[in-house]
Amino acid sequence: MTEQMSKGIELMLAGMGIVFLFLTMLVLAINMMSALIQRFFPDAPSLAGTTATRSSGIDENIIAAITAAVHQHRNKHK
Amino acid sequence: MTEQMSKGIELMLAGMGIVFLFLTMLVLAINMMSALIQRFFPDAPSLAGTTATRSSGIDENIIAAITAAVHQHRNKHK
Amino acid sequence: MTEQMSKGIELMLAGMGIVFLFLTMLVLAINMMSALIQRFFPDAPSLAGTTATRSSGIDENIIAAITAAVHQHRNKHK
Amino acid sequence: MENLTALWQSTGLYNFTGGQAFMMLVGFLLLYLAIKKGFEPLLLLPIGFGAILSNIPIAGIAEEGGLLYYLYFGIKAGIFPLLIFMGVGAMTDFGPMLANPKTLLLGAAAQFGIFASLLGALALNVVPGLEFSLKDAAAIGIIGGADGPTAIYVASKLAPDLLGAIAVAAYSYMALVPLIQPPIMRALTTEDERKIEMKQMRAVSKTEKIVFPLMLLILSILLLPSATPLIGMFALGNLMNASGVVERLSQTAQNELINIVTIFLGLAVGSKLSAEAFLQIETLGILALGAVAFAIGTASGVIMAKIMNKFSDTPINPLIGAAGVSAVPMAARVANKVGLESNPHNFLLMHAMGPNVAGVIGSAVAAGVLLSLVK
Amino acid sequence: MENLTALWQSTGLYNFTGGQAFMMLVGFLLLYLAIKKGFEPLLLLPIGFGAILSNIPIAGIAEEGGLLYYLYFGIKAGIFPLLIFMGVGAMTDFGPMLANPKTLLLGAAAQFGIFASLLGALALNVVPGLEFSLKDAAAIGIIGGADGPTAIYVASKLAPDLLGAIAVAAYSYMALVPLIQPPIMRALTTEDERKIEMKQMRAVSKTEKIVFPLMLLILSILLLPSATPLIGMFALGNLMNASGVVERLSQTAQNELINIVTIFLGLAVGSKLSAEAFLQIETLGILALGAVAFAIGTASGVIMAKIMNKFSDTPINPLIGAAGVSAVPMAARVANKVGLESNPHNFLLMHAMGPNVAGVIGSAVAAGVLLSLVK
Amino acid sequence: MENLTALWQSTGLYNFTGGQAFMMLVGFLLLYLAIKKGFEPLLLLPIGFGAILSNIPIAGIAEEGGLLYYLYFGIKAGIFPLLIFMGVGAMTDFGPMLANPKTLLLGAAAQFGIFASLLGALALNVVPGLEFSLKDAAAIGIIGGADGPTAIYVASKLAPDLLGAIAVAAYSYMALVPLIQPPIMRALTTEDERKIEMKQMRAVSKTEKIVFPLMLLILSILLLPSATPLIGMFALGNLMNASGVVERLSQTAQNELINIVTIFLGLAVGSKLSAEAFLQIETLGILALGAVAFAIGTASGVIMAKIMNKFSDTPINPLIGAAGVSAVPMAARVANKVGLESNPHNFLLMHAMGPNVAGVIGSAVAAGVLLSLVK
Ligand code: NA
Ligand code: NA
Ligand code: NA
Repeated sequence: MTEQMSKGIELMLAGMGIVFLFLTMLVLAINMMSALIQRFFPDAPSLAGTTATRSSGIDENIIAAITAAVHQHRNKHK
Repeated sequence: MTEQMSKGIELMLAGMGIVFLFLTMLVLAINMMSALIQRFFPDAPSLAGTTATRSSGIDENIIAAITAAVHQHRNKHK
Repeated sequence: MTEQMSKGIELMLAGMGIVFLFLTMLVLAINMMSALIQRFFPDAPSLAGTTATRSSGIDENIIAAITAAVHQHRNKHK
Repeated sequence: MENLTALWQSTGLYNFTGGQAFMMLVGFLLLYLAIKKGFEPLLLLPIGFGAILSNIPIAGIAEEGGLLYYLYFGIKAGIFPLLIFMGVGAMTDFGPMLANPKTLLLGAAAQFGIFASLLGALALNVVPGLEFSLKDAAAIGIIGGADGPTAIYVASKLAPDLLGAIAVAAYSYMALVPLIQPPIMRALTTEDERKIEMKQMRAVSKTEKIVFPLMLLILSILLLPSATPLIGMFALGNLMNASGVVERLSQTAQNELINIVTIFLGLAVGSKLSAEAFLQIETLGILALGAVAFAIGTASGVIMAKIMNKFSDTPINPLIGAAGVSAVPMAARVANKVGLESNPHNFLLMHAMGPNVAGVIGSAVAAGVLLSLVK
Repeated sequence: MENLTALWQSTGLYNFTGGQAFMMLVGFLLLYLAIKKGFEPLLLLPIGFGAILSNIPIAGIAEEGGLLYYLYFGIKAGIFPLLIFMGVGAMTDFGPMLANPKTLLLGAAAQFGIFASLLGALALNVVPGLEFSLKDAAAIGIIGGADGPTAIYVASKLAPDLLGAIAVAAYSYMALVPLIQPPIMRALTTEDERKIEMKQMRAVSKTEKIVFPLMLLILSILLLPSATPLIGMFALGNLMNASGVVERLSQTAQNELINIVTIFLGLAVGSKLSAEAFLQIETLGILALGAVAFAIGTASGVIMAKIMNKFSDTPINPLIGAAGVSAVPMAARVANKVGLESNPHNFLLMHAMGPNVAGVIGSAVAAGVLLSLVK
Repeated sequence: MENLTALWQSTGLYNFTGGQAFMMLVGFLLLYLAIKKGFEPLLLLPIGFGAILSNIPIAGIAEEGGLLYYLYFGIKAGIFPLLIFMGVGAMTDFGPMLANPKTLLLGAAAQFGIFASLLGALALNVVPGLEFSLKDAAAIGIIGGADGPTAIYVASKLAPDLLGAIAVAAYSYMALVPLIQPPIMRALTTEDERKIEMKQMRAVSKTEKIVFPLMLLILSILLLPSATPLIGMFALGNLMNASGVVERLSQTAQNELINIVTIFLGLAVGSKLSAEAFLQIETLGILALGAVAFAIGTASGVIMAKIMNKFSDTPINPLIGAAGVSAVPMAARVANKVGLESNPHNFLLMHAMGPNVAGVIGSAVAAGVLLSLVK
């Protein structure tokens, strides 16, 4: 095996090691953080999976109502 | 008093002098300008405190239509 | 006539020549392309004169009006 | 006391030169034209303001280390005009041109204004005190292309010293198109010609609109690589819009990006309106030749349209030839308006849009010729 | 094994210095103030983040070749603060000031905070270990201008090493205006004075709003060219908005362009929060003097308003004098709020907007004086 | 006559080299894939266009003084990929990942594709004519990260000559994820495993979303400073969005700024698709290794998920492991789709978003390792 190849394997071991170490520590940190926050700083939870902000917030009924209104308006003023 | 300090005081006198001179002249210039414009180029005044431009340009009928729609919608869904 | 002037005239001849050559070839190429596309890749034609995309169809003022109305609505109901 | 003297010596009043004062007046004149007269305000307002800022004594806003000095790099490197051209490409609809491709030839004919005024510039060298090199003449001629970014791109490469005057002339005459063109159009056409109604256009498919910018680019690569920076960026913008797959990029190119670059470009052009560069007899020559270029371009377009009308199987209203100068969309609107005067039911706008956008291509091609042949 | 040692030696843990760790804490503190306390988050969030990024060992994000190194060029060249000033100009409505121009003098008086803290900085040189040059003192004084871009612009020219501390102090105290000002305002006025109702404003025409930025620019050119980069870009933004003819440029200047530049400027300012530059006794001096500057500026504005009220034929509520420090629109809101406490029917907001925007002009003028006299 | 010869000698036809022609075809192929096949059009359209523009003879658009030459500086300095990463951070919702943090390990496992293809590149050196240095191999491996800005950032630092091929491979395979992944996913899982339903996620509070990017940044500072430019800008964008206090900056980072930078980045990447750099046997190797990297990454993710499912108290559907490669949000959608085939009531999308965004972090960490260990 060439020297380059053995360097590559070392790199792979170090690399995957760091990646797993990093993300494992992140898992632990998140668990700790979530526990702390849920106990000491609970706030109105937003549903997982909705973006933090930008919640369009527009009720679909409102959109329907407005679409209808504009439609009506445009027909009248054609 | 150090030389630096006396330079500082000179700077303060010159500085506040210029600031007042500048803004006083600006007051005079504005008064003159406003008088001239009100006499020779009077135009439909916009209320002080409203932004100069950004005239929404939205047909008022549309606004009325939509306002009505939203109103209606809100009443229905209260 | 100066040498510069004769250079200018040469430039004019070459220039107008290229411009016409280029645009004539473009005419031919367009005709060919349109014939080919209309025969082999016909698709739902969009009307000439409407922009390819952005065919939102909704008057931008109306959108602005709606945005304003919804915004107002949401602020009131916060 | 020392401070007071230092202050007085650092006022504008103490340091003004006549040239700077005059150029500031030019700047204020441009602002007046932009704001009160509505002359191409998107460009002339920043240009006028840039002219004022760059002529302030001591402040050095256009000198090394000043804001306008840095902004000018975007012109020197050709970045700003090319980005604007990309945005313009994204805003351009080639539909009307593709529906009636022979109107492209009107966009070719109208470029005669460019070369006629190039010759005119050389001819003016007989006037003592005037000395236009071939490069200068080419840069002046491009005013006749009636297209801002093309004029600025060419002038920045061939005659950066004349850039300020050329850009001002180009945008001013574009704003004056509704005054310059109609008399020429009326003089060269009969009432009957102006009444000609053109047949309704066929629909153009989305595929054609996607393929066209690529075809335009290929032709330009094969024939005239020197025009490919301009035509390439124009085609890129057009393809982004026509393809419909990168809508968010296309919108940004047409709006925020072109707006930001327009502010910077305008200020940077204004920074070239310095007294030394502008207060020359050459500037008068440039202004005169620019008007000539627009007039000749208009006339060539109309005459070409008359000739084509003779040989065409479908009728062509000669008025749409005037739109071949570019000045999009002003020139097309002028053709429409003059047509309506003779025939209130004759809407030429869409028919004039073909030669109008063809004029943009035509002047980019002419720019390529000048950039490759004038050394 | 070798790799593992190399890895360990390339961790942050191995390379940390105490100073870096401390500056990161400062960065996190700024983030906390921005997010939890709502202290000028638009600037303090990017500044805080920039402070953290630039103090990461090894990564070299603020060193040559790193992102923040490149972004800092926009401050060094003065480009970022001037573009922000243009955007602020486009957002500013001079209507209330034009309706009651004498309130401009309140914006003049409040600049006394600048020069008082300049003197204060020089006086602090008696403290062993502190050594502020005249340039340093001038840059510190400008914190009293209560205007972010002006402070950054002046500091980048006169004392780039102090830029980080100065910017942090300026934005922090602006956020603290609702805490700093009211006690001073109450101490210097009587209940009766705070109850004074001001007469309704006259309408201001569009023409006046268009002419004003040009007049402001002309005055600045004649009297104080060194202030024209700041005042000029401010006037340009204002003219773009007031003229109404370049709405799309004005909107971009007020939104996307200022947002992009704000992110870059904030990060770049943060990159100046390095341990060597910040962890000096000078920083404590700067923070102290900044507070003094705001307090003195507030007091000067209120006192000036009291004097003017004596001699004016129409009543002037002294509270609006406090708005002369700038800190737009926070200071005007504070004046309104303190006024409402004494008289629940007394809405001073619009009356305070005049001195408030006058304060921006006043501090730009003061900046011009400092830039031209302090060498 | 002389002019005509000069003109002919300045045509593209006269000057074309075979390599240039071939690379243009590559450019047109990329445009075709982007427009007709919908392959990552936001990047591949500008990259393809850039490839065409940079291979035009004579025009020199990618050479000193040309537009693409200037734009490339934004890549060389690392500015463009980092700004895009900031925008992506602002668009990323870590909610699903925070609700189920152990899925982060799936994002770790999938990075095995990076190192496997790194080894593959070194192994390919036995092929005569191929000579990949360790730096080259590392840059090629990062294709397996399935994240565009990370790949471009690493390649620009380690192997700028291979940048064009690497970027094209990365974006192409990302677009091919719906073709590459499903067979591997089906081969490695049983029907029963694919039917596993996961339990509904808990709600994640706003505070957790604000603290997370800071925690991520701190961890990266402590362990791996070389990854902090990437992770830092990502965390900044995420914090701007999650904090909710700088909404206008967050919106600009997610929209106009990322759009502008995407156009520039795409064109600049395209400018690295020159014949000399691309028409090498190395390119074939890169394309082959890229496919291998994606396949191995997918497999590692799925296998890791199977192992975790064995030891976890709540069920884990192994399909979501495939989303660990990143390729956000395509890979998560693929996991959802394959899951629906086996169980029409099993919506895995949200569960797959966790490993999906974890994959972005994982590949940034891997990038940091490569940047710090490969010299
Ligand atoms: Na033209
Ligand atoms: Na102030
Ligand atoms: Na990844």
